[in-house]
Amino acid sequence: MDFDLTEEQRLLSETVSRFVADRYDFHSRLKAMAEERGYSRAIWDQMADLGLLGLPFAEGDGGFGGGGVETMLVMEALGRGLVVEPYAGAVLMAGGALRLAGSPAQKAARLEGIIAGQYLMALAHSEPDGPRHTVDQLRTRGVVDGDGWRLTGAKTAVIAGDSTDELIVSAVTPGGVTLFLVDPQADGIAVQGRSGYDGCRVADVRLDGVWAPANAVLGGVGSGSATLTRLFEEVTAALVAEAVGIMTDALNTTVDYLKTRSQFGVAIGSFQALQHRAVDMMMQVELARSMAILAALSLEMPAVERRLNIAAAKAKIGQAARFVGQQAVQLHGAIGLTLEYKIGHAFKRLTAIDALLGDADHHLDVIAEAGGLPAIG
Amino acid sequence: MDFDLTEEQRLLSETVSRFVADRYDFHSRLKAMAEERGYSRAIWDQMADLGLLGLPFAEGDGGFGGGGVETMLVMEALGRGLVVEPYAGAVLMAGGALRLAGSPAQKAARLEGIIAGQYLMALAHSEPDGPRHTVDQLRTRGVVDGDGWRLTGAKTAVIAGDSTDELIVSAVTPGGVTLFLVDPQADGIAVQGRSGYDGCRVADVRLDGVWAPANAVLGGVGSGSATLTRLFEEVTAALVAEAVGIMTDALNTTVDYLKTRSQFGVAIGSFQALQHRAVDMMMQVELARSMAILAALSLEMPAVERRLNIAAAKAKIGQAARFVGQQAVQLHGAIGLTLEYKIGHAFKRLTAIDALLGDADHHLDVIAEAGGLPAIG
Amino acid sequence: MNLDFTDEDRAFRADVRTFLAEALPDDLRRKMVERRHLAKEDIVRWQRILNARGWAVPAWPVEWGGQPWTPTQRYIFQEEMALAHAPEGSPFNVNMIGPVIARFGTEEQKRRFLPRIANIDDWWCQGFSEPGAGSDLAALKTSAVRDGDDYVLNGQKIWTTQAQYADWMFALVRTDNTGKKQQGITFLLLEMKSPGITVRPIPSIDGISDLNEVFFDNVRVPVANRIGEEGRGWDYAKHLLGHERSGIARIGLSKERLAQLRQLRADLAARGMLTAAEQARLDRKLAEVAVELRALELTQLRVVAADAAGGGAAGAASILKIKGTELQQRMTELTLELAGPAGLGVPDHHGEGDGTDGWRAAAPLFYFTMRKVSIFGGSNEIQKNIIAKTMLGL
Amino acid sequence: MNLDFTDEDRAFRADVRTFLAEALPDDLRRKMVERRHLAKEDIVRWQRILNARGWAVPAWPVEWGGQPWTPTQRYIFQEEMALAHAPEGSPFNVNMIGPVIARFGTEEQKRRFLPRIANIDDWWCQGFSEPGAGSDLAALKTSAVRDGDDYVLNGQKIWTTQAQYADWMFALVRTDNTGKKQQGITFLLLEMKSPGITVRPIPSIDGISDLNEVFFDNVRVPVANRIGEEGRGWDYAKHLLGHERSGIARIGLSKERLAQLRQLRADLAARGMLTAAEQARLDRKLAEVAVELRALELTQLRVVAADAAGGGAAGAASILKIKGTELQQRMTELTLELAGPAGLGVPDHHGEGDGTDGWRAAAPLFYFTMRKVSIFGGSNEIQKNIIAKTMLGL
Repeated sequence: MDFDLTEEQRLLSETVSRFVADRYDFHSRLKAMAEERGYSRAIWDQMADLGLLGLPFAEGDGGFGGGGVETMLVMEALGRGLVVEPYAGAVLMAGGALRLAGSPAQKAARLEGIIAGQYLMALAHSEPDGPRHTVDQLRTRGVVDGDGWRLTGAKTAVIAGDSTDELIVSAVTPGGVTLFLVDPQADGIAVQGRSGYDGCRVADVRLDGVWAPANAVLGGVGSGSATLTRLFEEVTAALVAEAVGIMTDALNTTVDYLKTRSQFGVAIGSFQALQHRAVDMMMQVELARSMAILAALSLEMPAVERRLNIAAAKAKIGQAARFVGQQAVQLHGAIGLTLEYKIGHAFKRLTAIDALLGDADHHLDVIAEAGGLPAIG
Repeated sequence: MDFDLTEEQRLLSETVSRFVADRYDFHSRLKAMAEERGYSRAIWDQMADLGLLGLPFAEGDGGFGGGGVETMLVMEALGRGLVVEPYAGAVLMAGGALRLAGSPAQKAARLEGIIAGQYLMALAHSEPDGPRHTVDQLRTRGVVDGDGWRLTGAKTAVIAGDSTDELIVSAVTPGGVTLFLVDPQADGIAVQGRSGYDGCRVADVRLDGVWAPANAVLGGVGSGSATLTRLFEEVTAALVAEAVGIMTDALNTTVDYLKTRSQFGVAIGSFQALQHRAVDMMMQVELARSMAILAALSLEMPAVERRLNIAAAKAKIGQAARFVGQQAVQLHGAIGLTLEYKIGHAFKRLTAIDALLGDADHHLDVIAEAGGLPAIG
Repeated sequence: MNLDFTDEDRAFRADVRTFLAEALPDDLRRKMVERRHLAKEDIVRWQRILNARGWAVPAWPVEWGGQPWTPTQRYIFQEEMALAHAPEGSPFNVNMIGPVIARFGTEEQKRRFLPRIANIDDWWCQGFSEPGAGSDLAALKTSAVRDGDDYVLNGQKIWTTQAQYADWMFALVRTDNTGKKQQGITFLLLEMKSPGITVRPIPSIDGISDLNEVFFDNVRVPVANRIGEEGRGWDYAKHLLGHERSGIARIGLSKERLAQLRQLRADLAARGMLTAAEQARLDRKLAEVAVELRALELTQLRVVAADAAGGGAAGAASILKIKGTELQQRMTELTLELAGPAGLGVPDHHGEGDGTDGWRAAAPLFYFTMRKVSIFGGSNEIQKNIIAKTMLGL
Repeated sequence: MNLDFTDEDRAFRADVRTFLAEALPDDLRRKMVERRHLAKEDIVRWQRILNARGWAVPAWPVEWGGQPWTPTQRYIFQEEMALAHAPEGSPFNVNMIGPVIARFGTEEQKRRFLPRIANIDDWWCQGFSEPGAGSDLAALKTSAVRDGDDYVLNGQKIWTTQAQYADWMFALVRTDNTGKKQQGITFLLLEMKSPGITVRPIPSIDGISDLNEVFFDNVRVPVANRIGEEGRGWDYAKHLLGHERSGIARIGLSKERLAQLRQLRADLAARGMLTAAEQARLDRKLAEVAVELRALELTQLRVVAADAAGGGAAGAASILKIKGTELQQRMTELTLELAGPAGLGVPDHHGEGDGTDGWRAAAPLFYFTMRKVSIFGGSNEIQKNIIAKTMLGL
C-alpha cells in the first residue's frame, strides 16, 4: 500500500508538468487546433525531445519501458494543459497495438520513427453502424485474396486519421478479428478528416476492397480481439488520467473564478450554494483521482481484477466528468459557453472522454454482469 | 381543461380540512397510535358523522357517490393531518373491493355498517413470500370443498387486520384469482397484529384450510384480478393524494423551522444552501401535486391511459416523497429524528407510501414496457 | 376538474394543425427535425408566413396584431408549433420588445415599430448584460448622457444574442448614478447601424457565433427612442422578463424531442447497434423523462388555467423555468448517449449532418448549446433565490 | 505505487482475523448480522474481550493500552472488525474521551479514568449539543459557576446519545460570557449519578430511545474533574472531533453491507420474488454502489497513506465523512427497496426479526436510523462549509 512515486516517476511528472506549464498555455491549444492537421508539429517534436513519445515502448525497442503509473502521470499533466496533440491516439492506442502485437520486424520498421515523432499511426476500429463499444462485433471484413487480403468496411472517429502515415485496421476474418497495417494512400481507401467536437482531429475511413499483403497482418490472424482487449484497458486507464487532469484544472479555474467574479457587490464565491457546488465538484475530482490510480495499478493485476477495476474507474470518471464539466460551465455562467475561454474546451473534452471506449453506463453493465468488483489489496 | 372545484367539492374540501385542522393535531395522532387497535374510535365516529366513510359508495347504497377528485380532496386533507385512522385501508381498499365486486346482497349486509363506522373490513392480499406487487402471482390457494372452499396461505401488511370485522382474502382458484369474504374468527385463521413503521396498524394473517361458503365469493370465481386491478388504481390515486398532503405539511413545517431556528446568530433560513434545498423540496411538492390531480382525473379515462397515468403519478410521487421526506429530516437536524415531532412521522409515512402498491421503480418498469405515456387532453 | 379541452379549443387546435401542415415549408421543417442551425432568412421567412396568417404575435394587443386567444389557446398554439417542427420566431422581437412597446411606448413608437417588429422587417437584439452585470443586472454601467435631443452612449454590452443579425437593439443604460442601482436605469431603442457601434462575435462551444460583444463609442440615440420615463427602465425590463408564462416550460418542444428520442432508439435497435441491456436501460431512462415531462406538463397546465382565471403565484414561472430547462438538458444528454462515440466527429457547422445519421453528429452540439438555458434569462440559481424569497418567504 | 499490503500487514490481518473468528461470541455476531439492537451488556462484553487481548483502544498512547500500529494497520483492524461483524465499541469511550484525557488530562486523571474507560467499567456519554447549540456548538449556554473546589452547573444538554447507559459524561460548559463565544468554554467530567442530574429519553424514528435530554439543576462538579485549563474547552473539543481519520468513511462496514445486499438479492431471486426486470435493475444499482465504494475505499487508503507519511490535507476527513455517510445511507435505501412492502410490518423493537426474514422487518428501521449519520458529528452541510473554507479558500 504505497501511493508515493519513485524518484524517476517524480522526475517524469515534474518534467511533463513543467513542459505543459511553460509551453502549453490555452493560447497554444487554440493555435494548434487551427493548424491544418489539427495539432502542432512543433509541440509534437518537443514531446519527442522530452522522450514522451517513447515512454511506453520497451527499452530494447528504443523506448523507456514506462508502465501504467508513468502513463498516468503523463496523461494527467497533458489533461491539465488540455493538450490537443494526439498522444493517446497515436502513441498509446496505435503505438500500443504495434507494441502489443507487432513482430520484431514490424516494430523495427516503425518504432524509431514513432519515438522520434517522425512517424504517425492511427487505429481505425470504431464503426459508424456498429455497437457503441466492442472488440469484435465489427462489420468491416477481411477476405483472403491470393497471398494477401481484401478489406472492406467503414471506420469512424479515427484519431488523427487524416494526418497519419499508417493505419491499423481491425476487420473480421476467418478465425476472428484481425488487425492489419494499411497505407492510407492505398487504392480503395477514402479518408475524410474533420475536427471532433472535443477539438481533436478525427477521420472517417472507408475501405473498398483495399488490398493488404500477408505481412501486413499485425499479431497473427484472429488475434485481434485479444490485442484490442488489452490495448483498450491500457488506453482507458490513460484517458481516465487525462480526465483527472482536466477536471483538476477545471476545478481550480472555477474556484479562482468564484473568488474573483463579483456580483451584487461581493465575490460570487461568498454565496453558500455556489460554495457547496464547488465542494461537490472537488469531491468528485478526488474520487476520480483515486480511480485513476486504481486503473493505472490494475494494469498489473490478473485479468478479472484488471478488467473490472478499469471498468469501475471508467464508470466513475464518466459520471464525475459529466458533473464537473457541467458545473464548471454553470458556475462560470455565459463565459463558460464560449470557445475563447478554457472551461468550454475542458467541458467538451470531458464529454468526449466519457463517450470513448465505453461510457459510464457501458462499464456499469460490465460490472453488474460480473456480479460486482473483486477485493483489492 | 379545468382545475377548479365544483361548489360541492369545495365544500367537501373545506369540511375535511377544517376537521383535520380543528380535531386532529399532532397530539391526536400520538394518542390514536397509542390506542389498542392503533387508531381512535372517537375520530372514526366523527369521520362517519362527516359522511367521509360513505363518500365513495353509490348514493343508492347510502353513500355519496364521490369519485376520484372527491377522494383526492379527502386524502390530501387527511395527509396534511397525518391521520392514522385506516381510511384508505378500510374504506377505500376493502370497502372498494366490496363496492366494485359485491353482489347487492353482500353490499346490503355490510355497507350501512361501514358507512356508519360500525363495521370494519380489511383486504388481505400481499404475501410475505410473493412478488413485491402483483394482482395474480399469489401463493394462497382456494380449493373447492363440498359446497364451499378451503383457503390456505399467508398474507401480510393487512391494514387494520387485527381489528377488523371481516377480511377479504385473495386466493388462486381454478379459473384465476378469487376474492373471499372471511370471518377473522373462523377456524384455521391466525391474525398477528403489530404497529407498522409508518404508525399504521397492520397484521399478518395465516390461513390454514379456512372454510368459506360459496356465498363468500366476492364478484365471481376468477374475477379477482380484474377487481384488484381497478381497485389498486383507485387506491393508488388516493395514496398519491395523501402523500401530497403530507409533503405539503412537511414543506410548510420545514420552511417555518428554517425561519425560526437560529444558529450562528441568524435564522438558518438565511443560508442560501438551505434555501435552495427548500426550493427543491417545494418544486417536488408542486410536481407531485400535479400528478395527484392527473391520477384522480385518470380514473375516468380508458384503461390504457388510466393505467399508465396512474403509474406515472405513483412513480413521481415515490421519488418526490423520498426526497422531500429525507430533506425535511435533514433540514430539521436532530429534532427530525425524534418521534416527538411531526416531521419524523411524515418521513416514515412517506416511506411507506412509496413501498405500497408498487414503488417508483415498479411503475417506471410498467411505463418502460408500455413504451411511454399516451398523450392527455 | 377535467383535463379535456373544450370543443372550441379542439377546433382551434385542428385549425392550427391544418395551417401548419400546409404553410410550413418542407425545407424548414427538415432543418428543424435534423437540429440544423437556422439562418436568419429561415426565421424571417417563417415569421412572415405566420404574420400573413395573423399569428405572428398572438400575445400582443389585438390592435397591434395580437389574437384574442385564451391562455389555453396560446398554450395549444405553442404546442402545435413545436410538434409540427415549426421554427420559433425571434423571442427578442415577439416576446420582448414588442410587448414592451405595446405597453409602455408612445403612440408614435407603436406605429413606427410594432408592425415592423411583427414582420421582422427589423431584427431586434437585447442589450442588457454587461461584463460586470450578469446575474446582477442592475449593476450595469453603460452610460447615456443627455445632449440636446439625444442621449450619448458609452460602454459595452456582452452576450448579446444574434446582434450580428440585428437592425435594432433595446438596451438598458445608466442615466443616473446617484440613487439605488435599480434607479437611474433607462430603456432605449437604438439602431445598430448608428455610428460608434461595434459588434464582435464570440465563438460558442456549440460551434455557432450567435453571442456578441457590442461596444458603444459616443453613440447618439434620439430621446424620442426612449421607452417611457427616464430612470424607470428597470420597471419596464421586469415587465418584459415576466411577460409570458404559457410557454416557459417549453412542453411542446420537449414532447417533440422525447418522441424523436424514442424514434432514434428504435432506429438504432433495428440496426443492431444496441445490446439488450442498453435497450432496457434506455427505455428506463425514457420512461423517467416521460414521467418528469408529464408532471411538468400538468404543472404548466395548472399555471395556464390560473392565468386564464386571472391569478396564479408569482414564483410559478421560476419553477417552470428551472424544471423545464433541467428536462431539456436531460434530453440532450440522452441524445448524446444515443449518438455514442460516433457523434465524436462533427462537421464544421451546427448540425449539418451527412444524411440520415446527421442527428448523431448534431447530438453533441445540441447538448453543448443547451447548457445555456440554465444560465441565460436569469440562471437557475437566481431563479431559486427568487422562489425562496417570493414563494417561501426565506 | 502499489496497492499491495506488506507481508507484515498481511500477517497482521491474518492475526486479527484469527482472533476475531475465535473470540467473537456467536450470539453477538448473529445479532450484528441481523441488524438487531445491541444491549449495553453486549457492547461491554465485547469491549472486555478486546481489552483482554490488548486491542480495545489501539489508537491510544501505548502506555495507556494503545498499540504501536501504523495507520494502515489501524485501517486493517477496523476493516476486519466490520467484516467479522464485530460490534463497534462505544465511540464516546474509545474515540473521544479516552484520547482527550490521554492528551490533555493530568496524570491523576489518566490513572483514575483511562483504564476504566478502556474496559468500559465506566460508560461515557458526550454532553455537547444544547437546544440552542447544534451546528453552532459554541453557542452553548449551560453555565458552570465556580464555588470553592466545585463548579455548579445549571442548564441542559440534548441529543445525548446513550445517556441512559452512562456512568459519566464529558461536557462543554460555559464558565465565561464576556469574550468570543468560543472562549469561556470549559471541558468537565461529571458523574451521571450526581445530585441534580435528570435524564429524559427521547424516542427516535428508528424505534429506539438512544437519544436523551439531560438537565442540570445545581449539579456540583469538583474542579479536579476539569480537563486542562478553564476556558480552553473549545480547543480540547476540536482535538476530539478531528482525532481519527483512518476509519471515518467506514469502508469495512459498507463492504460488509454491500456483500449482504448481494446475498439478499440472490436469496429473493431464488425464492421467485423478483422479476427479471427487478433483478437487472437491482444488479445495476449494486454495481453503482460498488463503484462508489471502490472510489471511496481508494480515497480512504490515500488518506491513510498520507497519515502514515505524517501529512495529508485537513479537509480530507470531511470528504470521507460526507461521501461515507451518503454511501451508507444509499445502502439502507437499497435494503429497504429489497425488503419491499413486506417490511412494512415491524416488531416493537429494533430489528428483532422473526427468523430468516428478520432483515426485511429491520430494513426500514435501519433506513430511518441511518438518517442521523448526515446530521450528527457536524452535519454534511457544515462539512461542506469546512471544505469550502479550508480546502478551496472560499
